[in-house]
Amino acid sequence: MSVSLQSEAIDVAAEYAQLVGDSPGAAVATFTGYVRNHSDAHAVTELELEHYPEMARKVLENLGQSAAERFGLSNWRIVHRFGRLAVSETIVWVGAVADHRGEAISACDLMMDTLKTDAPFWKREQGPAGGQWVANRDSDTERRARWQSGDVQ
Amino acid sequence: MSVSLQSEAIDVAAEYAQLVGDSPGAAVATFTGYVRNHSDAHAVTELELEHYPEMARKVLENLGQSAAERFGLSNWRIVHRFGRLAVSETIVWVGAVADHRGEAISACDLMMDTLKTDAPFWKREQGPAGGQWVANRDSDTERRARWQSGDVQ
Amino acid sequence: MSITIKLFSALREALGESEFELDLSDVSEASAQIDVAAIKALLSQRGAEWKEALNQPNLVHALNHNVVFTDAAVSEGDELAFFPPMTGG
Amino acid sequence: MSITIKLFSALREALGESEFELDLSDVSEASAQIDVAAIKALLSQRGAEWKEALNQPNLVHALNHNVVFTDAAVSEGDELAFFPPMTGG
Repeated sequence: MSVSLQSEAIDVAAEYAQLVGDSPGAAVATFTGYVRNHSDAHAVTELELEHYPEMARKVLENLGQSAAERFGLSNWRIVHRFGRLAVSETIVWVGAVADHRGEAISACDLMMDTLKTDAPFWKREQGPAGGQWVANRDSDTERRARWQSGDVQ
Repeated sequence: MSVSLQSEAIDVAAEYAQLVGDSPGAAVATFTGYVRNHSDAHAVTELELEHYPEMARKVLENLGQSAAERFGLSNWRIVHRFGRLAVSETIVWVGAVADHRGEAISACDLMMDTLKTDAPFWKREQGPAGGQWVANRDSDTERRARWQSGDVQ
Repeated sequence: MSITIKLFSALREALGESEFELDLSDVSEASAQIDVAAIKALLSQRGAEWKEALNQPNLVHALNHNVVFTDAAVSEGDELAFFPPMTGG
Repeated sequence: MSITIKLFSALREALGESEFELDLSDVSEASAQIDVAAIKALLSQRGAEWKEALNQPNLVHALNHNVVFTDAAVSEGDELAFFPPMTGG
């Protein structure tokens, strides 16, 4: 039940082992996001992630707790990086432990959707033509709205 | 893009590393199922998983390929155990790699739902009162039906 | 003509058999096409346990590793399996 | 009365500042309550870039780490941040 904001690469195996512990629940879902080597239209050679530390921690803790209450999680973890990231490096990792698979998977889905639109991080892509701030996606806003509309249980 | 049926415990970290490889896609979702120490009404001390090997392999390969086509996966993996399993041991692991998070998460969700109702495995729980075959759940059949009805994209 | 019968889980346990060859020479001479329902009827003659086990409402039939309805036609060398609903994962 | 202003991402870059104290003594004497809209109006007087940056349609305002509308009241010691829509994850 914790959040990490870090500049170091995410050790997915270590995070998983710590999330699950010695006596795992029945169902564990995880999601990992990586830096892609391309954006919609151009190549990406490096990503820079700016963040608002105090607010980011608060938002991520709140959304982990919301997901835990909504889906009855016995454990959860959100790790988000900041700073300079090379192509193929980890950006974000979320994990959820629940009694049933639907709850664990939906919790990861919710945490990622909410994180994308509510957590104060901003991506700047470095490419052949220089740096460029990434624009937010309408599809992210729509995915976020599903959780309020009752489209998803 | 492969299936493993095995009696040995699932090495989640090794499976993850092999699924992702050297140049990961943008989005990786995983699900792990463990043996619970309780069923609906009674304690469980051990689980025995019977399976129909040739059919299980075929069903799991088909459902991995279906998920890959439906969600444009660049890689997927399904590992399912058989034989005697102690409490807290792994039963099943699925992983999906896609370009976007929604596809990777939905693919894991679909693979698990389909696997539960379509793959020929049968659980027998060992408890204080002896062994007992696990009955299938209506909720599993309902979750499975979502993927045909268009409730889930 | 003969086929392979496989039984799994509670069915295997109740009937005390997991796999056997079923000779259909007599039946195949009598009727042009044999389906899963005919095999169930034939096996049900083996006794009360067989009749009960093979006529439970949730019984699943898999012919050559594909789940089928009882009207599926059976051919020489086929593998026909009977089992309760799956509970893996 | 003074508050802390923080700017992030493209806004920080366009305006060349990331954090500063904003003295509101004059304004707070004139009006009983100061809201986010009033701070935006005040900062917009700093020049054309400020006016443009602070009036873009998607601007997000966070008061003490909570996203707020422009009618949120601002108090002594508050931290008010302006930034474009988030793009993490």
